[in-house]
Amino acid sequence: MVLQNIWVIPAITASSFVLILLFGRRLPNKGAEFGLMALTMTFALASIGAAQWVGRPADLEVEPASTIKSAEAHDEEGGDEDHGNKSDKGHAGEGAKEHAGEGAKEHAEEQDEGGHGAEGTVAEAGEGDEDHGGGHEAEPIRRPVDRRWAWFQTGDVKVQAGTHADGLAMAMLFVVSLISLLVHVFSFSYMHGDERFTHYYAALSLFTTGMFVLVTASNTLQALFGWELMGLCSFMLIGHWWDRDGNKNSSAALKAFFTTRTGDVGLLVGISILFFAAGQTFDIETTNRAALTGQIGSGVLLAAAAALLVAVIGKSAQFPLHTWLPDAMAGPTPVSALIHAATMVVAGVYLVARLYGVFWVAFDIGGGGINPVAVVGAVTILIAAALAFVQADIKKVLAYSTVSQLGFMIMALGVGAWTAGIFHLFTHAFFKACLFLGAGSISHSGSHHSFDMVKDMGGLKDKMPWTFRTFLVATAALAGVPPLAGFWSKDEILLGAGKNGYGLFMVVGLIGAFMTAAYMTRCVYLTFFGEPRGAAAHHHPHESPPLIVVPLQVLAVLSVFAGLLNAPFFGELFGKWTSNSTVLGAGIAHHEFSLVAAALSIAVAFGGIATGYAYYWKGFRVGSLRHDRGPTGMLYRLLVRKYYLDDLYEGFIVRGIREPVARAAYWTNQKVIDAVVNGAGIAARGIARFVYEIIDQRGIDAAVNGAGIASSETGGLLRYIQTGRVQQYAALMLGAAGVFALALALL
Amino acid sequence: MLAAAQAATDFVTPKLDYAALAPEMILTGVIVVVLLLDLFLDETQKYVIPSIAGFGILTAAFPLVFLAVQGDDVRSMVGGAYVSDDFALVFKALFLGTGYVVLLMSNRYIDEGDYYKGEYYVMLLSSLLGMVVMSSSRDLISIFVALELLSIPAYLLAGWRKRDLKSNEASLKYYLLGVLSSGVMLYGMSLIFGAAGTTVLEDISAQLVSVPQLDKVIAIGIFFVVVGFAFKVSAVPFHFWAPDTYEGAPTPVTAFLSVASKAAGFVALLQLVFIAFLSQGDTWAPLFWVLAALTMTVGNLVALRQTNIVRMLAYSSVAQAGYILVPFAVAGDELRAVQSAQTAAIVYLLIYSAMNLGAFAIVLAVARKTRSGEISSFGGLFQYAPGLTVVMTVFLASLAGVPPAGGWFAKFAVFRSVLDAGTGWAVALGVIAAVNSVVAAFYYFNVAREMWINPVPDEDRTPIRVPAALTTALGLTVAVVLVIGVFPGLFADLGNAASLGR
Amino acid sequence: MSGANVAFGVLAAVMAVSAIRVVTTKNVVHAALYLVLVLAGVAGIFILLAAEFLAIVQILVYIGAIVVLFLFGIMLTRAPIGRAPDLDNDQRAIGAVVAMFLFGVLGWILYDGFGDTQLQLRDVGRSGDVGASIFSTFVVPFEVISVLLLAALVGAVVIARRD
Amino acid sequence: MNWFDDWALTLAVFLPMVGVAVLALIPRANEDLHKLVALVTSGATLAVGVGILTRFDYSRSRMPQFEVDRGWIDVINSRYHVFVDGISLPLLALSMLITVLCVIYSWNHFPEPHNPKAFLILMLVLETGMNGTFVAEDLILFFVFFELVLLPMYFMIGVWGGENRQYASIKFFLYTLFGSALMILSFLALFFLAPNTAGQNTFDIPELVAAGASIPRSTQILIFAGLFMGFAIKVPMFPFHTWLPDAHTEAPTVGSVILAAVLLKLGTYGFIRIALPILPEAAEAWAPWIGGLAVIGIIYGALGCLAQRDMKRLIAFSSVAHMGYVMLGISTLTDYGVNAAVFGMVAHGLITGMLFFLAGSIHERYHTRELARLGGILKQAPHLGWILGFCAFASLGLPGLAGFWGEFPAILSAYSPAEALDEGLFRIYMVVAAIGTVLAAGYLLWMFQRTAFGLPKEEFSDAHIHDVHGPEWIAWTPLLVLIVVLGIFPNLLFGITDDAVGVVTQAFARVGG
Amino acid sequence: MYLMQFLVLAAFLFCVGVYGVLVRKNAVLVLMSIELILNSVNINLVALGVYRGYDQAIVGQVFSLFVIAVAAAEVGIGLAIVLLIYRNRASIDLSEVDLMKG
Repeated sequence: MVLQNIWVIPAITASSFVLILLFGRRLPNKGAEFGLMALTMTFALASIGAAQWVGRPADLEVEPASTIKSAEAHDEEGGDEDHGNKSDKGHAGEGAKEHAGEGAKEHAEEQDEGGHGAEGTVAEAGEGDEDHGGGHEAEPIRRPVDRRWAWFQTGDVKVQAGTHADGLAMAMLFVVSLISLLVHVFSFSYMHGDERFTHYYAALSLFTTGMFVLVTASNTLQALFGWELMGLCSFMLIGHWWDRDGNKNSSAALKAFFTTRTGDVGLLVGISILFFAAGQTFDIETTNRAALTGQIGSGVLLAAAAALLVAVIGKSAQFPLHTWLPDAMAGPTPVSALIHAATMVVAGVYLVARLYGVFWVAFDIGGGGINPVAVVGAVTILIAAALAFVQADIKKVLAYSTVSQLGFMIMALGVGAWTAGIFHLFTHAFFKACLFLGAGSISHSGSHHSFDMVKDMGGLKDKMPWTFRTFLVATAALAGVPPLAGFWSKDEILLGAGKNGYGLFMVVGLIGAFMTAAYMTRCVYLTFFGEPRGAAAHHHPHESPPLIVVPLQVLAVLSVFAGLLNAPFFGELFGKWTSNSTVLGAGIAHHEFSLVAAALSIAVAFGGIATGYAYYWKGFRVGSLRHDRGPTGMLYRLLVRKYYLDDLYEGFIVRGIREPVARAAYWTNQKVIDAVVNGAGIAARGIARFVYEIIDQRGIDAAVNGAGIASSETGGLLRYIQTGRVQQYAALMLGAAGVFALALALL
Repeated sequence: MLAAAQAATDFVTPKLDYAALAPEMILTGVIVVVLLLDLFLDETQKYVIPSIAGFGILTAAFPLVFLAVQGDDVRSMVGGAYVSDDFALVFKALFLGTGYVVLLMSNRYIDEGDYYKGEYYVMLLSSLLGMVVMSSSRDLISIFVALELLSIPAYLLAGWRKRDLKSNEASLKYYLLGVLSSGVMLYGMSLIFGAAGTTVLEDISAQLVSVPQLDKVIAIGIFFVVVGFAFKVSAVPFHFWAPDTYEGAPTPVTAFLSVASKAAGFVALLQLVFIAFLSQGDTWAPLFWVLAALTMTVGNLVALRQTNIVRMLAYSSVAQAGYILVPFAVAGDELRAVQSAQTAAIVYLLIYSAMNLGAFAIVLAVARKTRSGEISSFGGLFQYAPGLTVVMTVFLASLAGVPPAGGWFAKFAVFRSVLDAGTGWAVALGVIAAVNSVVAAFYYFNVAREMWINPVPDEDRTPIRVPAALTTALGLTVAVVLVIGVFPGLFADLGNAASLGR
Repeated sequence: MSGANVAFGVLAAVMAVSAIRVVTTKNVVHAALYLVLVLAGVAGIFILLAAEFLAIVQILVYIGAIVVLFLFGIMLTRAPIGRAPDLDNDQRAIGAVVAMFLFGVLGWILYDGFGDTQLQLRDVGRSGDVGASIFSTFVVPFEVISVLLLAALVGAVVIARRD
Repeated sequence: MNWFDDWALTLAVFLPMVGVAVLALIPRANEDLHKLVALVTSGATLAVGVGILTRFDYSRSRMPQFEVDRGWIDVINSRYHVFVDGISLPLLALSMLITVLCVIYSWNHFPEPHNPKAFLILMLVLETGMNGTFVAEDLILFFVFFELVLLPMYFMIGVWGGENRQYASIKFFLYTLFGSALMILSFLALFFLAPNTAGQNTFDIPELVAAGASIPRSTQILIFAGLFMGFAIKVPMFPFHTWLPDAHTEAPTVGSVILAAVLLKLGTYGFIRIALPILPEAAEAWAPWIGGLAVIGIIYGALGCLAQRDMKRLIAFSSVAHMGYVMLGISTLTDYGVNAAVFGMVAHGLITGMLFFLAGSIHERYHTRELARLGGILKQAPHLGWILGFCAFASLGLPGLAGFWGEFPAILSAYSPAEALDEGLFRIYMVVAAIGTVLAAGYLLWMFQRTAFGLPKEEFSDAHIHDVHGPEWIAWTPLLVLIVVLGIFPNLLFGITDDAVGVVTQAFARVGG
Repeated sequence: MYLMQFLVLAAFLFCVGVYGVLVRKNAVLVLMSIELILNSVNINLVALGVYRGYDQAIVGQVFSLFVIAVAAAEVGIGLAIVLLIYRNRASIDLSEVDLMKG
């Protein structure tokens, strides 16, 4: 069973990391072989695992939160039994692990040639299974597969390492391994000739390992391992070109690590609180159960959840700690794709989803109205989307877009739309990876390593047809054009917000969706339409090589179809597969597909696109901007039909948003938030210098030295008594004797 | 008294225990032999004199072994005025040992300078005899005479470099202040004698209690007696002679003064305080408290500013005396505290003797090359005399109280006595001592720094040739210091056994 | 015992004045001579206290030997034989204060302890008893002092001789 | 192998002294022989250590093992009592390992003034002192070993140090001496106030542990104060830390490594071995203050780092912060906390030791440690640069590396300190300590960026910089491997320490979850 | 006779001697002052011995004898030292003897 042995997945990538480091330089492809092999294997395993999960009988009855308590006692007994077996299993596991490591290597070598084929079949098999396993809305769910090993012991608490395979984990594994695999492939061509090619692949492997560890973790401590491992790798990858542009790249890497690390304070604190609150255990399931059954006092729970939320804000680049993410574009583009689509930033979302019981109870998510998680998400949506309008750098547009979409996910979780949030994560991975890789492709072959849409792009649609097509599909998916992936997931979020009593947030979501569509339209226009400018005009843009294009095509296909997994017509399979006891225990309501809501979100999406189109294609008919025939007739006609909104959009909304609001937002971002972050750094340095120079060197140290000098000076004064004249000595002696004598006599 | 009363009618020959007196007699014999040899030997043959003197010292020490092995019986003579007990044996051994080491140190020094050789050894041996007698003297007159016997040759030895003005001055200062303080001491003794009606220490102790109306007289008497010995041990404010004399006197003599003479002072103080004045703790405890505190503090503070190594060691020895005075200050009249105070003082003295002698031996060795007493002349010693440097470092560490050099145990014993007493005043003094030992470390390690770290001042890196005798002296002292440091148990036993007044 | 008291009075007065002159006179030789007076007075006091042997020793040793030594000393160091203006250093005031302070303290304490004690001279000390005492109880210090004198002799010769 | 059980610890402690004796007899010119002897001696000692590790009964790690208890100074009833248990074993092993590695590292770059003989002798003497301290079970024996390390280190700094070595060495010396003066006073107070069951005064630590509780609380607090000063200066805790940056900055590389890796642990070890178990009530009274100073130290050390321009000084200040975590763990008086502290001690030893090695190697190559003048090490010496990066990450507590296990459990334990302690206060400490991790990331990465990233500064752009060479690899590999291995399998250490820590903390009931 | 009168006389001589030691520049005069101190001790010893009875009177006298003997020796070497100083410095002014200080 793959599910029981999903530890193999991070193990494979970890060994790939080690192998690349050790032998990479000596191999013909500088170590990329290992990375590609490892990812192929993990993707295969993840697919098989997903298939097995889907095929797993759903036999676990989950009672609602109020009645969990009684069942829990039973469970604990079971847990104890497990303890007994565990040590044996652990040993066996360890023994097996070595073999497996060896085996995996050989296996990988064997598979080297046929990797692609195998992958394809497995994936298809998985999808086929999904259809079968779907079934009906049966109340029972699939029992998660747990595996535990003794890790360490302190006090009377035995901490166990373990894996926890359930729908959420498998979905994440699938996405992560797939995206990572494609990024690996893409990079092989994109990074060709880079002087630190080997390092790059090693870091990619480790990065993926980090995400795998996080996803498969059965306890918070292990999750923390993965979490920080990603932080490390993001540092290495964002700073990959540390020798270029002075300190710019390395500073970006530093900023990324430092900002997320700031959030991690919350994680450390939160984990600590939960450890004690849940009865001295790091186990995630136990923790969730304890939260849901009210074992944990509300104050403690609130503190823990608040602390964790800080971590999430840092890692998932939520307002106001989002500023590192755009800067992180300093890294190679495939890395951005990986960070934005499958790893790193979604870790925060994943954490909330994993510890949902805690957040649910702490913030009373079921109660509707307003709560911190939702607010953070909502604010981020708007702020980031507004920012995306004024970027000249294509990667920054995408980056802000990611921030905004992460806001959607967080908001979804905040409003109780758990499945929708996770599903959005799932779909977003495909089209955002596609967009980033597309941007990479453009810079690689189209704009001579520039990412500036305004100066160095324009008119690339004919020069780079596949890049253009895939980019367009992904844009549409992001904008929420049905039936592409983004539509289904975003629609569910809005629906959840509306139905769960979070009306305000639904409105925010709609506005966000509208803006998304609009700015992506602008992005597409500037990049692919209009006159070629700068590098795009002078450096003979051409289509990228196959290793770059193929991943784009794969992702574009997935962007089109992934959404169907949870589409109502197909039985909302994704929701069933991923549902777990935490979520059900929380008593999350499931909402039927609503046509009204769908219509609304479709309207918004097309409204956005149309507005963009009108503005860029039609609004500025002057000068060189020539309007073009639309890439797809349908999209073009729909945009044209919305033409009457043009003046309104241009006159009020776009001007209104673009000029003052967005500028203000950007200004705020650069001058206030960023300044605060930078300023905090500067201030810390300043305080530090003060502390060091004034308090430490002049204060404490001086006191010590001063005591020394004082005693030395006293010694110096006392020396004057020693005049060298014997009769003065005698006088002093006898005088002292007299005084002593008198004192003694008086006493 | 009994003897005296009988004498009024009929003279009774005193019963002398010649076995117990053997060391003194042998030493006297050696003095005479050396004197005569000096008279009759040819100038070229006088090199045998130090050997004979040294041999004599060792011979004198031989009966001590015998006496110690004999058992722990107290051999008391002439009405308790002269006693040979463990205390006496331990200190006699210490003095003879010290004397031997000083002899080894002097050997080449005296040979190479323009000195009177035979007489030098006579003086040294006489002074040594005074000390040996002091260890057994249990009566005021004997103590006085022993004190004078050990002092008078010392006054002269300090001026032995006759053409050196500094040496003359050292001798003069030492002499004048010494005589003055022995006058003060005598005055005190006369008062004690008047109050107690006896000169034998054992009896004084009992008698003093019976005359409560004389408490003030007794207090002054005790104080004046203590002044005499405070001078000898160079306790502040009776220390003024020490730095000047140490600096001016020939270095082996300085070593002798700072170790043997000081130890003799403490021996007398131990006997007086813990036998004769035991009942008068109210008087001397506060006195010693003040003396100890002043001595440690002033000694250390002034030592901080010294640039001459001998002078620095002089102040250091002042400060060390302060540490030894601490147990006196905290020994109340509780038996346990008294016991522990004595042990502490004795142990400290034993260790102090070894380490201070060693330090002076190094100074002597280094000065053979540099001809200077400045601390800066030790610069870069490590580069051309690593052996000496290491050994000196051991001594300095010991003086500063850093294990495994022996000094730590000495300090430890002192702190132990402080806590054994356990009173607030005692602890306060302990804290003063602790702070002082940190201050002290500064100037000790200033020297170490000079040796290890600083450059050679004149770039002259010719190695130092250390004469065999001096090497032996260094070997002996460093061995003792290290052995004590590692196996302090041995010496603690000695200190315990040697305590008086059980 | 009025006779003894009178004798004491006279002796004490002479000694006190002479002693003060020893430390104040401007003439070095005079100082030595005043010292003789004090020492002789001390011998007289010894007689008053029935210690004749001691009195004789006092005169023999002190006046016969020590004062002569002093005079030799004065001569050998070529001290000014006549009046010399600067025999004192600059601590006269300090000296006086210390001395008077000490005297005050000592006087008070002695008075406190022995204020009304009468001396009863029952018997004149016999020289024989002194001798017996020296050779029995104090035989060790006696022997020691002989070494002391020997050492002092040898040492003084070495130090004082011209070479 | 009964013979081994009886003699192992004695060998472990005194074998280096045999080496010292041999070295002393070899003429100074014969350098290679010196190096060989030193290597063989320290290697043999390490072999003894390996023997101890293999023969140690891990299932009984709370029990004394390899115990030797012989009379020593009978008068004061002080005994030659040594043993290892779960707490001392890792530290003993660390000390042995570090010494060997230092000898190897020094192989062909002895600092100026060149004098391998003296340098190696000092190193071996240090080893005796360090090993002895970790196994001593008698206060006097402990004190002797504790002080024994003073002098060699003083000379190491003073003779082979940097420009300001005199000031630094004296400062180091005086600080520690002052602390130990107060410490010995407290030892004596214990001696007198806590007689053992036979009514005898004793210096024996296990006996004192049994007897210490009988001392009245107010007295305990006073005695603890003395111990605190002695140990806190050695650790060093804020505000007694000012000797540390100077000492580290000036010390030769090997000196810094030993100082950071082992010497600082003597203080924390003293807390765990002596102060806490003997004086439980006082420990409870003092814990909030210790914890407070610890977290101040964490923040303060980090701020100090941010202000540094000198790489080595920065690492030195980071020690203040890291030892803050260790002390925070100790101050919670819980199993978690003390376990974390022991782990933190070992981890800090490995990581900071490594960092000092690196600083030394960088200094040797560039002849400067100024951050402003360095840069682009990754370009010129990629291995060196990456190892530096690795250690920086290990030092900032990245999970999966050893540093994490010293940091996180300490923070964790502060959430729920021992019963007698104020929970609210310690929770504030927890948050502050957690914020400290951010600052740690800040200064370490800042340092890494400045030194390793970018291009080499002009003055060095043409310089030929060696990458890591043979002896360095040999000396560093074990440390790097251990950092990873302990990070992934913390139970290798927790498994040893946990039981023994239980003995220490049994006096302090823990608040349940 | 009162004991006091002897003791006060002795104390007076003692203090005068002290004054002399402190004030006189000429070394020989200082030695003389010291003799005053020693003599005062002798008076004390003898008087207090008498006060304590016959046996003690004898002891007091013996003590005094020892003091006298020692005093002789002390003066002897004292003068030797003074002569030594005089020979090297051509002066016995004590206030000039201050080569070593501090």
